[in-house]
Amino acid sequence: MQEVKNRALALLKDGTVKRVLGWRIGENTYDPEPAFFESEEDMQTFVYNNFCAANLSKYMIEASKLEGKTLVCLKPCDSYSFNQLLSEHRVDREKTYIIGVGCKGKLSIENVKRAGVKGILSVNDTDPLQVETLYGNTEVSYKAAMLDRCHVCKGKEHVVYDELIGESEDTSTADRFAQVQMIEAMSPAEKFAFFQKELSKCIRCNACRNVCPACSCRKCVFDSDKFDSAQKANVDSFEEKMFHIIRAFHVAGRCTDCGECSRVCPQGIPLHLFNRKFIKDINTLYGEYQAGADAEARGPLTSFTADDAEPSVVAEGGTK
Amino acid sequence: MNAKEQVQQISGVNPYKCMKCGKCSATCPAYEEMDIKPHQFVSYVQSGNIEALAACKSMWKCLSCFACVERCPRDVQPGRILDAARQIVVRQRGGNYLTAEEIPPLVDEDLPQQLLVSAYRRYKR
Amino acid sequence: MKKIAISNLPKLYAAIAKAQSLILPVKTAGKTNFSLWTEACDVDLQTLKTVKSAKDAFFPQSETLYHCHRDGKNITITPEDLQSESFVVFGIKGCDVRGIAVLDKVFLAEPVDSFYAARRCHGTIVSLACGAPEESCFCKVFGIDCAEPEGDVVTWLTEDYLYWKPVTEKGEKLTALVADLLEDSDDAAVTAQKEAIGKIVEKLPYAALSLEGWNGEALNEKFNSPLWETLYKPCLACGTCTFVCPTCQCYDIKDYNTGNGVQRYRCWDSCMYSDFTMMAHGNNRTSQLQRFRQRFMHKLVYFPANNDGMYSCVGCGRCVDKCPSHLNIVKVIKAFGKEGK
Amino acid sequence: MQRIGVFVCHCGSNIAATVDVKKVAEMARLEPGVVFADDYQYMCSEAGQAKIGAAIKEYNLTGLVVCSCSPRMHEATFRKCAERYGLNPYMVEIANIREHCSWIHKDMEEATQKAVILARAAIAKVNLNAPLQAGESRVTKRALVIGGGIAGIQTALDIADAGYEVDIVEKTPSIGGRMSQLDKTFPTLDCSACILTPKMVDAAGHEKIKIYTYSEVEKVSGFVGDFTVDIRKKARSVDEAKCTGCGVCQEKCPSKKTPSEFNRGLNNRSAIYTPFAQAIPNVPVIDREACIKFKTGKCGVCEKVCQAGAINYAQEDEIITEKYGAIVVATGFDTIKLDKYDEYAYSQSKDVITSLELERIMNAAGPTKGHLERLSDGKAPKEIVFVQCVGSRCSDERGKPYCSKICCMYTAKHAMLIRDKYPDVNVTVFYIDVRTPGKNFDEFYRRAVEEYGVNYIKGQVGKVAPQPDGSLLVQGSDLIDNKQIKIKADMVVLATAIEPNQGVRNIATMLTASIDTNNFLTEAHPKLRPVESPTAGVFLSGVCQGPKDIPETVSQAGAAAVKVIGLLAKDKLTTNPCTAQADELLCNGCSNCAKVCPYGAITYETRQVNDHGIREDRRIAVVNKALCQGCGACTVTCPSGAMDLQGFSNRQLIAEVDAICR
Amino acid sequence: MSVNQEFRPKIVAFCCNWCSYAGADLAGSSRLSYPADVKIIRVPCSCRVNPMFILRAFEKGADGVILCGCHPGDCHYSTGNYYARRRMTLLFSMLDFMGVENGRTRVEWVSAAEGVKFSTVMNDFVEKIRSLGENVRLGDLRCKK
Repeated sequence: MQEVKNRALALLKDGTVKRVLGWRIGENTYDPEPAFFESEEDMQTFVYNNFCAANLSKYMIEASKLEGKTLVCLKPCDSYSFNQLLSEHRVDREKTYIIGVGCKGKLSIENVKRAGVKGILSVNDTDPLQVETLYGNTEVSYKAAMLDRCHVCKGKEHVVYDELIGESEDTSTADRFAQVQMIEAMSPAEKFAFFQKELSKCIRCNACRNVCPACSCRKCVFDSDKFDSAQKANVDSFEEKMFHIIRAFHVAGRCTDCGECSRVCPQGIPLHLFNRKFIKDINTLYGEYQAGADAEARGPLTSFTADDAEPSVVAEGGTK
Repeated sequence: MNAKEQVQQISGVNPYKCMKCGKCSATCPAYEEMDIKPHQFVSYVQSGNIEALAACKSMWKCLSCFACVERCPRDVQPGRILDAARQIVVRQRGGNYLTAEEIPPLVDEDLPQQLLVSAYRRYKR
Repeated sequence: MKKIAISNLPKLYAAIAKAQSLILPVKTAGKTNFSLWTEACDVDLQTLKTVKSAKDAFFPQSETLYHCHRDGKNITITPEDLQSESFVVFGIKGCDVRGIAVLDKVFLAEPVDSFYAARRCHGTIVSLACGAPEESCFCKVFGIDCAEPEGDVVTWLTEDYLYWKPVTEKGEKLTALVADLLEDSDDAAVTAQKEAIGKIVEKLPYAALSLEGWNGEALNEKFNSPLWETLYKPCLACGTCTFVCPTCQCYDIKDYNTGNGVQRYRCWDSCMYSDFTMMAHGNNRTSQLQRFRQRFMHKLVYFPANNDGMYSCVGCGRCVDKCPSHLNIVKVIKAFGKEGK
Repeated sequence: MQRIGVFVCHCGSNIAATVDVKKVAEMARLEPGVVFADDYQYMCSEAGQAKIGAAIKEYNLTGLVVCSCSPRMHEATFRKCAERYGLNPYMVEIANIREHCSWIHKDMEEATQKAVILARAAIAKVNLNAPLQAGESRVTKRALVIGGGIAGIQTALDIADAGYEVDIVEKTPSIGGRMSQLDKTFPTLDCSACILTPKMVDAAGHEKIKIYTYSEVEKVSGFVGDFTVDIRKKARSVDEAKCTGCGVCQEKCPSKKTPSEFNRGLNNRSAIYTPFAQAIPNVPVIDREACIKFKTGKCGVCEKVCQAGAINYAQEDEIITEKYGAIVVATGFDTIKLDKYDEYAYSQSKDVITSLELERIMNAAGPTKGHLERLSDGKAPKEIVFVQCVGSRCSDERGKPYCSKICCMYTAKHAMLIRDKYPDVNVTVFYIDVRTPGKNFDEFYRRAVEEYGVNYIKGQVGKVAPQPDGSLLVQGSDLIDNKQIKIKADMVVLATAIEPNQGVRNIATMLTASIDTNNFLTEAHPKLRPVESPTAGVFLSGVCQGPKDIPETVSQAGAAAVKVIGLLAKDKLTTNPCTAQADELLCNGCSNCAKVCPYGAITYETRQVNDHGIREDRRIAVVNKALCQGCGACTVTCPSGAMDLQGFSNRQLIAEVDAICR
Repeated sequence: MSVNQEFRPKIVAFCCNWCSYAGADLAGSSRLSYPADVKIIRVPCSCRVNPMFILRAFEKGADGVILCGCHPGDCHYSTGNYYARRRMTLLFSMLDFMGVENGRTRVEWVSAAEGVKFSTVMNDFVEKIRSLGENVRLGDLRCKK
């Protein structure tokens, strides 16, 4: 979107910001990479298209340590992550200039491939997507190519910004908790089989952890010897469970459900299910809570009420 | 299983919870009719004297009003003990239960209503 | 040249598996990876690239080296047995076969890695030609012919048949084992497929990638380039690229506390991780820039410099597909290419 | 690597009878780090401790594991022992093989096996122990007593006499408590007011005692030696400094329809009132719920008649914040509600009363001026039935499972007093057991039977049925004669069970003092520390801890005072060194730990750290060691594990888990 | 599921120092027996128990893990057990979600005065774990060798 680029360039030129955090055009339309721009010349490769899915808020942790202001482009859902980081003192609002960029659902080249398209040579980001391939040309509908997370969109509002550019749209088409409910309805054996199968694919590349704005520990427990818990590869299937349960637990009440974990998993493990299960439980048991909606709010795991549900009651399916 | 355990099992009562306060006997409307008194039901079970209990007249005088059960401060429930003894006696008699059709002609106008109600209550299982 | 009807493939798998264990692409929960064949598994030869490469078959992501068992004050040490039984890896693509050749350079050179060597000795490679190369493929750049891969047996998959050509002694042995199921065939279908593949390979977007200047002599100039500063920035420091790579061979050795002793095992490590080669005094690469640079310098400069020009990249394109930030080796090669001009 | 010594205690036969102590020592010797293991008859004895000392010297031990009774019993003993022999006291861990093993298991092999594992876990922990240094905190030399009954008054007097400041907080408008409602006291039959009033006066006049009546504790923070308490002084609407206590306002007050709390609702009081004539302070309060001025704005009679100009309708609640070194809970009791006991017809008939109500009726200052009469018609009763154990010793939810302890004696007292004053009245007492342990107690009871002719019947009352003629038909059992008896009574007195005061649960929560299922406060040890709560700096006095009569209450009050004096006599307390600590290299500075800290012990500072050569300014959590009590809430909130608890570190607890699961 | 009498489960009980550990002591001094399968780890407060400890226990071969703390409202540290309650509720719910039986984990509030309850709870929990049998879904096989 040219307007974002122009505005960012103007702010960079007039010295309001020292650098711009956005996306750099890749080899093709579909592979833009997160990037910092510091000069007008550099800004020539700036791009903001519908494939710019990456949540840039986590990069602001490092950027907050740099001198001068950083302009960051945040989509509505990214702004929740930024707010959450703000509440945890991980980013510096004073050093951030936020352009809330419009978003009408982001695309995933994986989903284009999932639709059966092979050998993609070029693709555009309009509806429907026009795809040129080694094996002929084809079309894929925008909705089908949209990231799974966009089907349960958090809405078009930015929760924190300095200025807004571009229109946003609530793209939700599905119930956010439908998948969770589907699994909850399974028998223990089915549940176990489902997760065993999914998690058996895990290669412990840590992409989910490293992309996660809530997993922003300087040193992860799974990398440190604090709990005698350092792990590098799954040797036993227990370790996959341990890693994913604890990771989800550590972000419980802090996860904004940005969906980056599932987006980046090379093995396509639906990691968001863990987070969403916690969110669903939190909503049911302790009242609706959206992490990052309010930077001043107290999270559900750092607060309580005297009459919270007992674990034994919850185990029986109750809520009080 | 001996008779004492049988009574305990049927009634679900632990006779050793009794503190011998006598409130059951104080509260019983059929007390005067009874040869063995409600508080004694408990001590008979404690001492294992089920034979005497099963032979007592009280068994057929108890109205099953359950006042003793309601008011027992220790949850010993003498009424249930007697009830259990009655069950044992009935079981010994074998299949002499009445069928539903046989009951109406046998109903005596003078029988207290409470007795009928208590019979239903008792045999509802 | 032999062939077998597609419909008979399950019989082929079963016949091989009866004699030795069979590893081949299996689809689990939507993703295809090399895995042990079982009657119930979902064999998937259609997916061009398994998520992880086939290197697991010879260099597993984690493997036990030995056990220490403590009983009172006594400690017994039991080394893990080496591979002693034959096995077959079926359906490896040309790039992954070359990947194994790269690993050989590391693990079979002195001192020989006995665990790896035992597996190589007992493993038979049945490779499979790529019917439909994809946009991220650039194996041609490294001189690999995906239409006629290397291996003990080479196979081609057409609509109706799997064509089967034993190449080595091991391959002949395997062919003899399943001779009953194979029928003789001419080369016509295979020749036609090779030609078609060749044409597609020419059209691949990265077909013309140039590796000019990527050699030991360019070491200092490349190492000190300011380009790395920009290139590394989006890197999340995850290990996706290294774990899907057919040639990455770094591993860590760790101890697992079993309660009554220790199980020493090795597992893949990633040079992208901040604790890679962590030592008592700290880390010899302290920034992500250094770690990022290391990976590409190793693949394109250090490794060829030490191995007669053999690159430690086979152009499989998995990192191109899988990087969460859309970084990859092609972008790096191209960035330096532009600079050169 | 530690050099650990393991010491297995026989505890006479307490442990050795079910656990093969030799085997435990033998197995312990095989564990990593253990260089010495032995067993002994009584490890806590002088000789046992000397054995430990000798082993420390001989084997150059760096850590100890004592396999013995609960650490709650002797951890401190063995820590002191270690210190005496030059070892850091926190290098000691206890494996509880008595309470958690030998006492609950019968099979020797099974118990031994478990003891071995418990020892193993303790050894695994000690392997990771590090020497800890206890810090110091100051002691505020002032005590707070919650409750102004006899227990509170006595505690306060004893503390004050030792020279320390004491504040009493009393919820009602006057101190005095339950005892002020009693007529006579057993077994001497002294007049209750005659012995209580002087104590009340002493307390009020004592220069070290400050009394906050009509006040409640609102908030408690801090810890032993340094509590901060908010006291809500409710608006009295009467200026305490100006009021002369003349009583004219109460006389003239037109609103006189409020049931008197002091007289248990048997008669009414005015809206402006003092609970009783000897009230201290003798300053009335205005009950704003009942006062016409407050309800309608019109009236103001009291203001007009008050010569001293003490009435102040505009007065507001006041919050007083004060620091204390120790807190004594003396919140007392009430009788239980009888609404679930229909059979006694308490709510149907005015002539069925509780014993406490009878106290008021018998009292010369009570609603009947001390005449024994029926509240329904004012007639003198001729036949009185007392029922014991009403709601006491009851296993269902209608009553209380415990014995209320005082009822046997006060019933004997009532029966005796009635027979003495009204010889024509028949008195019958239905009892289950008569319990009279105490000096001169049984003699007192026997006098009631033998000299005063009180008719004691072993049995219970099943039903009290009010009759049309106004009498009460009491149906009870006589278990000795094995008969059911019916008595036509004029009055029935119920020995109602007592329970801790309603507000005690709230107070216990504020003090983090534990409470049992019956709402009695738990003592630190039922035998050895009966007046201390498990929460350091909180002490118990009177019935809030369990049913007691007056002499027992007074002695416990004195004991609590001694404990308080012992604490206040110290200038400094050593603090628990098992506190949280943040690893600056792992801390994210996210503030989540501070959110769960109940003591506000965590703050943040920005400082430069050197993270493996990378120097940068980071926001880091800092724990105030004096405030931290070591609960560990922060450690779990911290995802990176930067926050850890000394003495119960992540690695230590994991080592224990591993050792048990091995 | 049939009850295997031979099966002796490994059970880890985390008990807070102020209430439940004292409750266990009281059970001991009252000679209220419960199976020796239960091994107690003393923690200052239920809020000290990290979900990692619980998973660790299962990893290393535990068949059941129980966490005991002061009754809500009675925490020695005022609020610790409230946090523990939320944490454990969520953790157990997640274990259930993943099909690893939530009957293997439990939270019970046991006061210092509830020796009887402590013993009853432990008897009951051991019975439950015996009926569930050995934990196979949450352990690390390497620890079983």
